[in-house]
Amino acid sequence: MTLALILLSVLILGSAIVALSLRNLIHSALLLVACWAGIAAFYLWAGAEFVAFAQGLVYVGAISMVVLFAVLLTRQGTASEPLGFASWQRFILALVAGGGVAGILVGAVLGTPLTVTTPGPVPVLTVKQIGAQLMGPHVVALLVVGILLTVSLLGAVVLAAEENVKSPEDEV
Amino acid sequence: MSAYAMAVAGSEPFLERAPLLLRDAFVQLLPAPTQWLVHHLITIVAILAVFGLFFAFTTIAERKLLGRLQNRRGPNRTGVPQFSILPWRFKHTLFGLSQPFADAVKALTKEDIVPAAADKLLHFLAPVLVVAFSLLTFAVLPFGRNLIPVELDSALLYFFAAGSATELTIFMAGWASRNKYSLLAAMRALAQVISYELPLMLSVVPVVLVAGSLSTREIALAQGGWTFGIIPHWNVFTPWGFAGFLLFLVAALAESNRSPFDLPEAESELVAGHLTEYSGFKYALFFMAEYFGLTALSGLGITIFLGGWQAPVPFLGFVPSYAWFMLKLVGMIGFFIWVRGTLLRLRIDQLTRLAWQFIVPLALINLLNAAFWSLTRDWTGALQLVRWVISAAIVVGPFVLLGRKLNAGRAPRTYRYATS
Amino acid sequence: MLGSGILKGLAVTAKNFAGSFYDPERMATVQYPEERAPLGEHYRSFPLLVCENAADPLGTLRCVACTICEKECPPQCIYIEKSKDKKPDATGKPQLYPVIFTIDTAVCMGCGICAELCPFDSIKMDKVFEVTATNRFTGLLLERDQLAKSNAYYHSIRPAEAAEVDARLAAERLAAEEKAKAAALAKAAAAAAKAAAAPPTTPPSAA
Amino acid sequence: MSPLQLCLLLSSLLFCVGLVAAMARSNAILVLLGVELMLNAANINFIAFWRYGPNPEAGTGVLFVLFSIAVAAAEAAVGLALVIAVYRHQKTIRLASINRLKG
Amino acid sequence: MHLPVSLVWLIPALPLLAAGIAALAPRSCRTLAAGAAIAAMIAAFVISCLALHTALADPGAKLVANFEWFDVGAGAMRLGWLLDPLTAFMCVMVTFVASLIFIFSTGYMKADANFKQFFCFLSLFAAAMLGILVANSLLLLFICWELVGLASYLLIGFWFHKPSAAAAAKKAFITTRIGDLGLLLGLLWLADSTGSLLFYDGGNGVLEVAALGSLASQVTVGGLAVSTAIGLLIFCGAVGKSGQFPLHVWLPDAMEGPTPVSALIHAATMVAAGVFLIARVYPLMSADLALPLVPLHALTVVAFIGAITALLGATIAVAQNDIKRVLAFSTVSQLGYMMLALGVGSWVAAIFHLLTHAFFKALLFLGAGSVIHAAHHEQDIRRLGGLRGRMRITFATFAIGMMALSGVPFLFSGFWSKEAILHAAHGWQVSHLPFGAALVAVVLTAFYMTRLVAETFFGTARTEETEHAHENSAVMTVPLILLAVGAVALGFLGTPAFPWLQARLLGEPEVHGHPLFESAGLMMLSIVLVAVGLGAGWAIYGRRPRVALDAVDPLAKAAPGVIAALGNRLGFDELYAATLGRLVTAGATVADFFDRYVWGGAVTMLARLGEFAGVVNRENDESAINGGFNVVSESFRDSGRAYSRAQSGEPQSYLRFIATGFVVLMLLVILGGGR
Repeated sequence: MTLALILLSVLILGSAIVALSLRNLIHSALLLVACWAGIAAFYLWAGAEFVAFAQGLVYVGAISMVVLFAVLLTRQGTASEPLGFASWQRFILALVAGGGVAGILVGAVLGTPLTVTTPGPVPVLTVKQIGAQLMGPHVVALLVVGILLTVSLLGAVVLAAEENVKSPEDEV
Repeated sequence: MSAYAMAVAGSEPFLERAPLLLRDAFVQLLPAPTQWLVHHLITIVAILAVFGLFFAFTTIAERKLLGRLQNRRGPNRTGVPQFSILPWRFKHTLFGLSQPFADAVKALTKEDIVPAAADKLLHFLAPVLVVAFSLLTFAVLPFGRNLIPVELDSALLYFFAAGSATELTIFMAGWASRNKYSLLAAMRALAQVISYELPLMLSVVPVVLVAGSLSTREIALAQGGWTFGIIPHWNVFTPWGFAGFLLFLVAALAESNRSPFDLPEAESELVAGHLTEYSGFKYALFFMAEYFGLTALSGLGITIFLGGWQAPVPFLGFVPSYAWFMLKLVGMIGFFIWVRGTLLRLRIDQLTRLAWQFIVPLALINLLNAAFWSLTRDWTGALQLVRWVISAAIVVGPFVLLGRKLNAGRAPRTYRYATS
Repeated sequence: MLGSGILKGLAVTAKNFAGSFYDPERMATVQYPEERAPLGEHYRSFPLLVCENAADPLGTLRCVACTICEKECPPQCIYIEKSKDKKPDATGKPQLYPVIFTIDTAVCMGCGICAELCPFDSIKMDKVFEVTATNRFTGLLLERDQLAKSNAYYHSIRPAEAAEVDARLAAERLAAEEKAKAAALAKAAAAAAKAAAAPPTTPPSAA
Repeated sequence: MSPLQLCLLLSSLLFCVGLVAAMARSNAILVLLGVELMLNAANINFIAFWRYGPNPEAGTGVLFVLFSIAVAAAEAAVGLALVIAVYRHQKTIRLASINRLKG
Repeated sequence: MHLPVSLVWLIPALPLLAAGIAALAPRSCRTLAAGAAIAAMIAAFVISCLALHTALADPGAKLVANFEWFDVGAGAMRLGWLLDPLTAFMCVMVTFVASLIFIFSTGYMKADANFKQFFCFLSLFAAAMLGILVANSLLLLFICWELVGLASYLLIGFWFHKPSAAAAAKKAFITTRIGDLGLLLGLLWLADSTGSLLFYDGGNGVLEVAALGSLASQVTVGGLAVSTAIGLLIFCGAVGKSGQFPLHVWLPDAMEGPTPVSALIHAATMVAAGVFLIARVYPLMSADLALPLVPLHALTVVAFIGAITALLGATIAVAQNDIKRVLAFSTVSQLGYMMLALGVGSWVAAIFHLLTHAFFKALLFLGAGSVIHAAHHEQDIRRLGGLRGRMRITFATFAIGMMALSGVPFLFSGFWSKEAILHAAHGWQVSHLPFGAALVAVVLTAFYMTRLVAETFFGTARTEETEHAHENSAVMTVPLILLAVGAVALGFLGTPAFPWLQARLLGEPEVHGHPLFESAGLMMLSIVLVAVGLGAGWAIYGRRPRVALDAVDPLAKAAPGVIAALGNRLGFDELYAATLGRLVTAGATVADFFDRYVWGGAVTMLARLGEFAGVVNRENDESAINGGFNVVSESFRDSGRAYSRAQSGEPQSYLRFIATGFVVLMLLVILGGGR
């Protein structure tokens, strides 16, 4: 069990790190998909089957597509503009800040005595139970999420849609 | 494993248990620690072998059937290869049934051309992944009463999650070719696949609503039984199920890029779209994945609308369930081929208009219909008739209205032919 | 209603499917090597050279190596070398003849211009379409002896056209013979006149 | 080390990877992806605590992750639409050059 | 046949459904939209009648049906429906009047391109009003209240292409919103101090004894009882919605909407909502009456505001020339009456007057609409005239409405309801000033209504359009006739001799009538006053009707200054623009100044300072010392840059700061607070 978790962690972290340091945006997007798939595998490992498949459907199926489309739609006209790190200085600053956060978090995790140390049997949460929970105590949140998704869908369409009105500059 | 235990207990006829018994007999021979692995490997191998062969014969069946639909005979020449070392000559051509193997040999021995500027890694990965992803979906289909590779509680969700992963490979193929036409075609294909994924899922949701489960096993089981001993309780024999099945068929056709929705490939117009830069075995892999996808979608359609592995009439119950499944699968594939031989390719604007103005609204209305159906579950007697009439009205009314609106100002068309 | 067209279409193809099994009339194709569809009257593949006598093809070629076809061939697939001497042709008239006459069928596009232009009705279009060879250079380069086909063969593939050509040639020959006979008669008369009277009264051309 | 701690370490490190990407990369899309990773790291935490928490029957962690995935989808859609809109006007998606509102 | 209280929601739901149908229907489905609206309204009327039947079976009972809306923390948000005689009478009135107005509208709006939207908005408006009536929760009431505001905004600005209509809609919306703020505050305060917003909840509601007692016993700022403070805040909402002084300014401007809208707003729905609200929460408003020591009773304020409004409205109405504006100010004045009645403790009289007023004011407005429609949208009474002969039905019904409003004795409903109010005001112990104001308003009311009728219907036609005016079709006249019947008949439900309505509203099982002449003195006084008003009006306007278009008004000739001021509505709009408007503008300016110069300046200054120091240093170095200190000056310049770079506009650097800040904070916690 633990070995599988470690392997998964290496896969997730490795693909995330490589993805976010590549210069080729398409490659990084595809690697991130691998990372998301790894996270889905982690959910499977933890016994959250439904969430794993939802993660697969949403991230691997939908968000990756949106990202890839966005990358293709915003490709720079000229290749002269560098797309890598804005500057080494900024990268180092970010690394220092991020490393600090990582240190704090890791220290906190390692330093906290956890009461639950022995893992119990994998809890069974059937789809029916999840559905009952969603429609019962969490129905307001479900409704709000529905509204949010509708609004964001409309918003995304409005934002990304071509404007038909041409500004005078464009015609020059 | 409850189904498995039941099968071993011998409450079912021998034929029904035969595959499991065969597997167990083999697994017993091996040392205990490897049994678990071998158990699963056998399942995988069985799926690969059965559906690999099924794919092979689907190609020849498609070619022969298309021929018949067009008053031709189709390929009927390729028989047994004539090796000179053999002492005798087998003269019969076997109706050309060995054509797929000849094709496979040809595809394997063809030169594999990779464009110089291509992204070599992705160009290689795309066909590999597309086959892998399309095979994933077979894991949750109940091929028979006891033949479910993986029993999942949320099997339908898994099916669509795995199915949507193939979109990535389309993109990879188009992008890795470093050919602007391939890329554009990949974008078109993606747009089509994504926009038909919505109606596909929406047409499945009513079944989930009525069956109250995402598990394919439960859904197939729920369709057992007969009314008056003759009409099976399949979902397709209810008004909403019939409508849902038709919507599912259309969406599945579009989702698997088959005629009349094959415009991303459009081999006669676009030199195969995003597969332009693929040749030889890689192309064959894409071809294979396409057929696997079609087979998996047909299997899903059978499971959720056509009663899964259930026999259509009670007195034929002795035929093993997996045989029924395969028969239905052959029927579905045959129907798809029939449609391909009949209908013309759509234009992209017609395709999207059909999706958004017709299929999606109808699927939503059908969802309401299913809700009505499951709310009125306890209506009996004359009320049962009322239930049917109302449900049928909810199907037919919107269909006629929306159909009229879809055709408004467009029909009848006038065609002009070249005069001879 | 929407969908009725689809159903009609499905019905048509279903009828095709069923009909193709018991109604051979429906079949659009034939089982080729065993059965062949008849070729049309004006079907043409590659050129051939007509000879008068099947027993001696090269000796009785109608071709006189005028090289009109060589000059007019659009893809330039004909190569001709004239002979140095003359041989009598079918009518007995001494003519040049081709020492080399090759057509590269890998290049030939079967336009039939050569056959149309030939003033001697020598080059005609064949109907053989199964031209295969194991060598793409020499195998498809047809020599004089491969090209020469008898008039009887020509009659067998294009009876109407061949009959017309034969009739025309026969007429021409007849005319030529009569002319020759007349010329012979005139010659004889002139000789007789010469013999009869020492100074000739009229030049022979006046006759 | 218990599996729970491993999970938490994984999520912390993943969070920091996302954070560094969001801080260091100049491309707006990658910054967004970094933010997505941070969200995912949070989800891992939810699942870990659901798995090893006192009463997993309630399923709160799972439900929270489901909502979080929905929100992430909305965020990605709107965020990338914004990126495309910005690109259309500025012809660049370098974050450093999109600073018109600079004080 | 009784209506279960749990089905009361059907009354507002039906018009809401009609609004939904109209909203979703294509633009061309005019008949569908109008038909749905009218059918829904008539169905709602039938259900209301059933509800009235149910309520009257046991007038004293408060039938409630409460339900949980959703869980909030430990408790639950609960809403509910209420059915008592007050609700039932109001529902019947609203649905009846609204049905007639809808039918009238099909004729009036026939030529309008946005016919469909109009019915959608009308239905929404009616639905929201009915929602107010059946709500058993101040929160639900507030939601519907705001919906009414929204619908009124849409309807007043229906002809939004006219700038004046758009402005009027905005004005109505914003003005009422000022009052609504008070209502919202009162609502929150109430929820905070009682933990519930339900009116009646089996002893736990806010209008029941337990809650009222605790509210009245607490004291807040200035020695006021909490109930008084909450009551006054709720009254703010009523002031806004019912067009009371000082928030009455929007009401006359609301005349920019189509006339049926004016009828609906002024007769049945929007303005009635305020009066209804106070009547509904009357137990809360009157909870402090028993306390002798408080400095102010909520109802006293209500009474004075009502009296001021009644007098003010009546005075201004005298000098208005727009037929609808006269009616609008008369509505302001009549609402003042109702508030006065509420304030002096006779809420039944207020509701009685509300009901009768709804009928005759709807009648007057629809009559005015009929006139306007016939005269090709001419609204100026100076340009009308002589319509008596051409529009007989309109004239007759309009005259009935006018007499009812003026309080012509005995036959007309207005007389009885006004009489009840005057009677109550007379008996009020606190002060007689409101009573006096009401008496003056009686004279003025009779006067301006006489003027209106005389100018509009008598004399000769003064313009071409008026010349060709003719009676309208049946869809417009039949509602007038029905309303006229109501305007006459309704009064007999509540005569002092047989006060059936009052008894039912109060929940008394039996009707205790008084002999008609028990308070004959007061009645005689009011009859005399009405006669004076009518006589004066007739003397000035009726006997010598206006002939010329530009003839000066006789009153204006007598006192030009006063009439001009009144015509200008006593300058309230200007006053508000000059004070409140300017205050807000000034506030915005100040805030802008601070933002731009003080805060922005400080930031820029810091950056500049650093930069400046660097520059000075460098100049100094280069000219004086040369070279060696360049490093120092560079560092100064860098510090300046660093200041300005902090405001880079780059989200990533901000993110970095956040991350660093997080690290530092955590370190502090771990190293310092952890131990």
